[in-house]
Amino acid sequence: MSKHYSALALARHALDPDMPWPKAWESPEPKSSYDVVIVGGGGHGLATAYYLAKNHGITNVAVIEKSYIGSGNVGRNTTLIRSNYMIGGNTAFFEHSLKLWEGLSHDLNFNCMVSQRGQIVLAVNPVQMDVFARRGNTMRLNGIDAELLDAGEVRKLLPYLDWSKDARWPIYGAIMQPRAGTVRHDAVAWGYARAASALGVHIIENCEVTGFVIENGKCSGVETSRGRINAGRVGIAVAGHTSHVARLAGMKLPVESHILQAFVTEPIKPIVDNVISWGAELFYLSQSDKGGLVFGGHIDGFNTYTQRGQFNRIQTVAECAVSLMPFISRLRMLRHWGGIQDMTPDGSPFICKTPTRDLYLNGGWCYQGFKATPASGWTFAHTIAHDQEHELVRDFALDRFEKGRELDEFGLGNWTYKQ
Amino acid sequence: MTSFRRLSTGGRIARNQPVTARFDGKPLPGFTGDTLASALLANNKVLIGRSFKYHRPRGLVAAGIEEPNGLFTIGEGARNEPNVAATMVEMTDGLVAKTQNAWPSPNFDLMAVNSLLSPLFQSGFYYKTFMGPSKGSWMFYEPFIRKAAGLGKATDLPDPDRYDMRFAFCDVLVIGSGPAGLAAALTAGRSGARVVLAEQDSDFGGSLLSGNDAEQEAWRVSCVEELQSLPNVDAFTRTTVQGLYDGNLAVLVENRSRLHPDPAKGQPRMVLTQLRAKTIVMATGAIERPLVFSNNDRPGVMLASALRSYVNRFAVAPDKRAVIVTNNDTAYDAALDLAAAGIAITVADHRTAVSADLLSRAGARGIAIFPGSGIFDVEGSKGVTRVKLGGAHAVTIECDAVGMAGGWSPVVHLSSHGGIKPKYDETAAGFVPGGFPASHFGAGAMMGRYGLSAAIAEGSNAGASAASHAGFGKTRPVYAPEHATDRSYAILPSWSPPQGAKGKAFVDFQNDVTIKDVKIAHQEGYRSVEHLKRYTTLGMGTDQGKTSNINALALMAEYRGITIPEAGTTTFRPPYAPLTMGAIAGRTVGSHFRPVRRSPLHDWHVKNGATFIDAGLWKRAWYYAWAGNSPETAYVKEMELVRRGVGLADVSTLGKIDIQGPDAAEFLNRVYVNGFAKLPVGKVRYGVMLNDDGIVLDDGTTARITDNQFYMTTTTAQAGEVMSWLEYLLQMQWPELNVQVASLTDEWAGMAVSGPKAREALQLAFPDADASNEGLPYMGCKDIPFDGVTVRLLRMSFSGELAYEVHVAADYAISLWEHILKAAASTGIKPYGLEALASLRIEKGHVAGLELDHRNTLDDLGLGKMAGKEKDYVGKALRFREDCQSPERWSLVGLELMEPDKKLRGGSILFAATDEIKGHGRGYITSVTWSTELNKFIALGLYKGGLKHEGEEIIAAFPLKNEQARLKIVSPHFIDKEGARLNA
Amino acid sequence: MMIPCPHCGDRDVSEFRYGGDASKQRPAHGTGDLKAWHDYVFVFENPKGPHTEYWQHVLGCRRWFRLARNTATNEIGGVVS
Amino acid sequence: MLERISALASARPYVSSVLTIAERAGFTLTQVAGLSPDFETKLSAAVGPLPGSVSRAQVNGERVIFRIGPAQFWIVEPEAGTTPARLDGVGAVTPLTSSRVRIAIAGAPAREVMAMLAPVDFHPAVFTPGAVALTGIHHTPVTIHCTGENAFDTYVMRTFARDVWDAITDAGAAYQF
Repeated sequence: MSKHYSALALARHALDPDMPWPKAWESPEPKSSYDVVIVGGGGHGLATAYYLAKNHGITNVAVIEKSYIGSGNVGRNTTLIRSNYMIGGNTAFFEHSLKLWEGLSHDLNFNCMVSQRGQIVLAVNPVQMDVFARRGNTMRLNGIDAELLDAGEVRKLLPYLDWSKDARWPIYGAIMQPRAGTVRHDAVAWGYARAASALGVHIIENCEVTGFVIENGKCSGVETSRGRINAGRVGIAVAGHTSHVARLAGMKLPVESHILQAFVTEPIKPIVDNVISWGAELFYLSQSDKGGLVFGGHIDGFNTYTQRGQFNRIQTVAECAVSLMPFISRLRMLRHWGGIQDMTPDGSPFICKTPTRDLYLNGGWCYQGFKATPASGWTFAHTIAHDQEHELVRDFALDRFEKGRELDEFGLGNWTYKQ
Repeated sequence: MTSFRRLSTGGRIARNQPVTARFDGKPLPGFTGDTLASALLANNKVLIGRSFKYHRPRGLVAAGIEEPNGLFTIGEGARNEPNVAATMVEMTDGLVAKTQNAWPSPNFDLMAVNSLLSPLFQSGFYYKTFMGPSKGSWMFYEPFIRKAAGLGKATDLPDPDRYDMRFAFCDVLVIGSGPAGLAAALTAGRSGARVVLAEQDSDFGGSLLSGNDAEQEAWRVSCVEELQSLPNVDAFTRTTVQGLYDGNLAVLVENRSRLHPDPAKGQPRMVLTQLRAKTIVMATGAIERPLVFSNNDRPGVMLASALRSYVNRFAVAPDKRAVIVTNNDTAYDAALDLAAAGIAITVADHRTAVSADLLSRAGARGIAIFPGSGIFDVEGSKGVTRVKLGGAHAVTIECDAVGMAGGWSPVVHLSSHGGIKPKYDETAAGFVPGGFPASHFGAGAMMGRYGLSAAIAEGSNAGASAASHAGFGKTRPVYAPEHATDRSYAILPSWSPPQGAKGKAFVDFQNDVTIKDVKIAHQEGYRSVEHLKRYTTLGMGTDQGKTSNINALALMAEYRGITIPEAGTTTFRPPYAPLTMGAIAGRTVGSHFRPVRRSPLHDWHVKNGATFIDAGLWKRAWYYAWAGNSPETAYVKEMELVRRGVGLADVSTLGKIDIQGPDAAEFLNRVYVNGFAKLPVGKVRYGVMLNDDGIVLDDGTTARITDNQFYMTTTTAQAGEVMSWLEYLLQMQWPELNVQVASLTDEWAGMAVSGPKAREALQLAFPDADASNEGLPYMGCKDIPFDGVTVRLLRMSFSGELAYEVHVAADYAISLWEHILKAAASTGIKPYGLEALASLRIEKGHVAGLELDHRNTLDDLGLGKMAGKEKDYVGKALRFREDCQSPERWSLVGLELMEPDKKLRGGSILFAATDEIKGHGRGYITSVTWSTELNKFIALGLYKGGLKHEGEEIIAAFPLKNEQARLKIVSPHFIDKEGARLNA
Repeated sequence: MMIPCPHCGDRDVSEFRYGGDASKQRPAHGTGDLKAWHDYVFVFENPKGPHTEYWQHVLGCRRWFRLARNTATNEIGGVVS
Repeated sequence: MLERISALASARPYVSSVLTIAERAGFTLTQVAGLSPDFETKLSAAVGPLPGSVSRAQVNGERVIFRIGPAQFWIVEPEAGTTPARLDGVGAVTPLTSSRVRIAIAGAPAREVMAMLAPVDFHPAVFTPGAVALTGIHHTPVTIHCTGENAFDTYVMRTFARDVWDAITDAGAAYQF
């Protein structure tokens, strides 16, 4: 039985078909007490547990998941990773995340298929090019790769876009981040779970947190559907349901739950090499390793917990797809699904302490939860281990709206439903 | 070797209408009424493709939409469409089909080497390898994996076809036209309700189309005829209900591909209907399940019901002998019909006891039955040659085909699109709807109630209930044909195959998922249904697991030692079947993608050589041919015209709002930070609005036309937002204010007459108007009659020059514009475009879109002093949040380029002279222009600490082009700080 | 989803503009209380269940109204005053 | 001297033997909105009976009245009409003649074409002559008025009119031959 994954191990198993692979992660019964309990077995929660164990030596940790691990947004996104952020509080955090992505498969000994195929964001007028230039310059000045492309250069890379005179918004140029790309999303949850489990973290599925044990302003555990679990510290990482879980701890947050739909076509042979985004309307597309074109657009635009979207949003996204890349018209959509995501008034997240001692919050990820996963786990683990926010997430504080320190990366204003 | 052949009689094919398709470059004959699948079988093309991962030879499995293997590329060139199930393609002349995922051909596929490596390719293998030797190694392996993956090849040419979208409404939507659906539609139709019947197949009848009973056929025909005679019933074939959405919105897609529609004649290839139905009857039937056994993917192994469809509907059958393996009674329908067509049939029945009735009927047809037996293995590399049975009768049978009858899975997809999970029904041995909202009904096999008379009775009831729910009480039921009987659909569950066979036993054909893969997923802990699917890719193919999901779930339940319902079910998401993207997008693509908004002067701009630029939805005149052909230089000429003479610009895109009522002044006083209560009639004022968060929302001007009437302008970009915001405040928050607002953006055209000679030009154009400083002072406004039309003159300036805006009803815009140009020709007046407009305002230090980006406070933009100290206004409280008042915020500065040989660019990052050039800097450049006044590049920007640093030399960095330049911070008012020109 | 415009009747959601949580009481015009405005502008109950919210029939009569909707099911409760 | 120029002056004409899609120019449009409780009484005195609901137009001779919002009406009449002069003191009066382009869609396939454009039930038993819908075509607000068995007037925003024209004629493309 090979615990370590490698080509060699795979060959050994191939030669001896009866040799079973070990379980990727153990499923122990919950203990009555842990040093740290993480509420939420999604990408962020599992990553937090892993880095608590790996970076801080805190291995007496439980991750408590209501359903199965990875059942939330880590398995319901368009798998993009990038670090093209220009607002002070964001840039370093997301670049740290991208750097962690780059070494993740090795670090976890689990191939997450980190594919740095480059993201190309298309501009539809010169004003947009100036806005992109600011972004790209900021990235370069922070040691992040970025390139401006003119229309001719874009056309060479993406000849199948609508370059005709019929195009509603002609393509004017683009900004590219070559190191951006995609990751096999489910593998992230599984990889972190397996690696954390190997370090002693307990992963407890089918266990719902029903309350927090809070006395004298201090949190000392959680009530669950499988009984009380005491904890030295508790971290919440339940994007999509943050308001609900925070309410159990007596908090009301600058968060609304919105549905973001995603789409995949039938598998076809490789045709789209890069991640492509459009400046006319929010639209982004890439081709998975399996061959499907994976794409998405805006949130539906009103808060909901139903994981099903409205058809007019589906149309909007299909119109974008066909108008930008007319060949897509003849391909067929296999599935569309919705993820419930936390939307905040400025489009930026929270990784911070809360008014309750020993209770920590990770949420409010808006569109960017997936790409943030490694850095989120890394910094949240630090924040919990040291009872102090990691310097990369200084600006992801809950009180930023009170202080007038919004992190509005795209300048969309304080509407959750427009961010 | 002949395995399948066309029978000389029978079937629903039109033998008098032969058609020929082209298949892999060669003619493929068939008849109208054939599908590509039936034509392939009729021509003995049994091996028709290679599997996804192992490149194993594959044949057709099904006769309907659930087909996992028979995927082809249909059409060629720009009309190339990959991965189309042959079972859903109607044979026509001119049809072109190609095999895919095999090289050089399905018969001899070099990629079949993968099959030898199959032990390596077990589920999850790629998560365990391709990681070395270095961090980025995946990038080396990935292209090979990508090339191997994917099914067919897409074209990268634009789709030439047209897709229509329409809206429709009905009282009762019936989905599916099998016995239950026909009964439901007819019962509902007889009530007078507006009924839509949607059938995905090319004809009505569902399972009846695969039968061969004359009485049932007569019943079907009479139902269809009556339905077609009812004016209140719309019945559609080739129309798939792809999804149900909130509010009973059903999305129907009709496929007209077989007609080879001509887009130039407005003929759509597909029509998507957004149907709002008051009530919905689902009569979507059931899909047969395969059985899992060694080499169950050999070409020629198919569903028993598919064999029955092929023989009865298409007159295509196995050449001599077929083996049918079953765990239930329904297989005998196929067995009897095949035997009736002269095919020798052997039935291997998992059950030890078979009913006497079946035994005697089978015996009469010479069918050999082996009870207590199943299939141990299937032999034959490119088609079935032999079957080895296991169990009670371990015999070997030479045969051409195998039919699998593993029980039935109700088609519950649509019932769960609304969020209600299906539930497992032991009797039906499958998942049935977990419930319905009040307006939804189910009938027939999709409810897990099989059998003809039951389906018809239930359909009739459902139709009546649905009509009644929609308000139509009276109807007549539909009765089953006299001899309809109900066969038992009970199965003997036996999910695992017999032990010992060496071949792969497939659970999901399309994605090459075997029973071993399910085992591995279980071993490794990927045990929840979603983990199983995601880890093995089971059910993720184009067939979305229509044939595989239950078997996989049952196997996992078996390994875990729990029941199937405990193991769970997967969520069914739309679309029901692969849905063409073009059909969803409809006509809203290409130039129709989003509406173009055109100024009332647009046609003039076109005729007079304007180059246009997109600004939101607007097409705006960017610069004019008289000034040159390059956007880099033309605007400079146009700026010079305005600074030295007079220019005319189209400003019709500004938002314009009529505000009337006794409280109009109070209203404006609340929404603007500066005072409007005391604005005199005949005066205009610049105003700024904040959002509730204290951040700048928009700026603009408002003129007081009468005591109770104001004329507001907004920025072009925010016009819609501001209008909605004003309506919101009035309707929802301030009902005490008696004010009415109306958008005038489309009613009024606006043109700016700007430059030192503006007054002269205006006077020439409107000789009767007093344009003197006294008659129309700076920030004055008045309406004048001109040629019987009201013209509104507003003396205000965006450019900093002496300027007027002339507003007129849009119908007269071109005429008035031409009049001004002609009447004032002696001043040298010419048009100037958006680039010059935007550049002139930079010289004057006016903020615009790039500065009004929802991130800046009044003080950031140097407008803090405008706000009334005593008065209340929207956003006042949050304007004074701690950080919003910080003196270190990035705020508006003017910038002059100090190095004349360099160029200044928007989006440059600003640094102090002594800073290291890295990080986020101290600000950035928002807008840049060449200044004709200063003869150098100037810019507006935001800089930490703002004008505290006036006079300092700083650095603009543009690393994307490896550029740096020295700048000086100056007042953003580059010209005429005292406003002498404005007041001239 | 169909939204019941109090003026035009049931219409497709695509004709409307969403306007956010309507259960929050806007502080009186001129109130300088920073905390009250902060909570009003930035903090949300965000219930999974009944919710009252603003909509405007922007491709219709342009009327704003308050709508009751269940965020767990998208079931429409109707217009509330 | 000043002349009115249509927003559709450069639009491609639509020609079909079964379907008319054509601009119907030559009207004035006045919006009047209430500023007092007796607004509707005063308005009615000036222009005649008012439509009871948003979904029906009131035709008073050559004058067509639409209820387009809460206490808001549109009054459409031929260019020579006298309405604006009668509205003094009735409410907030806003001339909107230039702001809308009126496009007539008429003929046997008219209902099918309308159904391709707006999410409204155009069934002949539902959207009968006199019916009105305030809705959207091609993402822009429109007012649709059923003027006959298979005839509709559609009031579209002037600045979008050219593109909405293209969308409407494109929907009717199949009838051009």
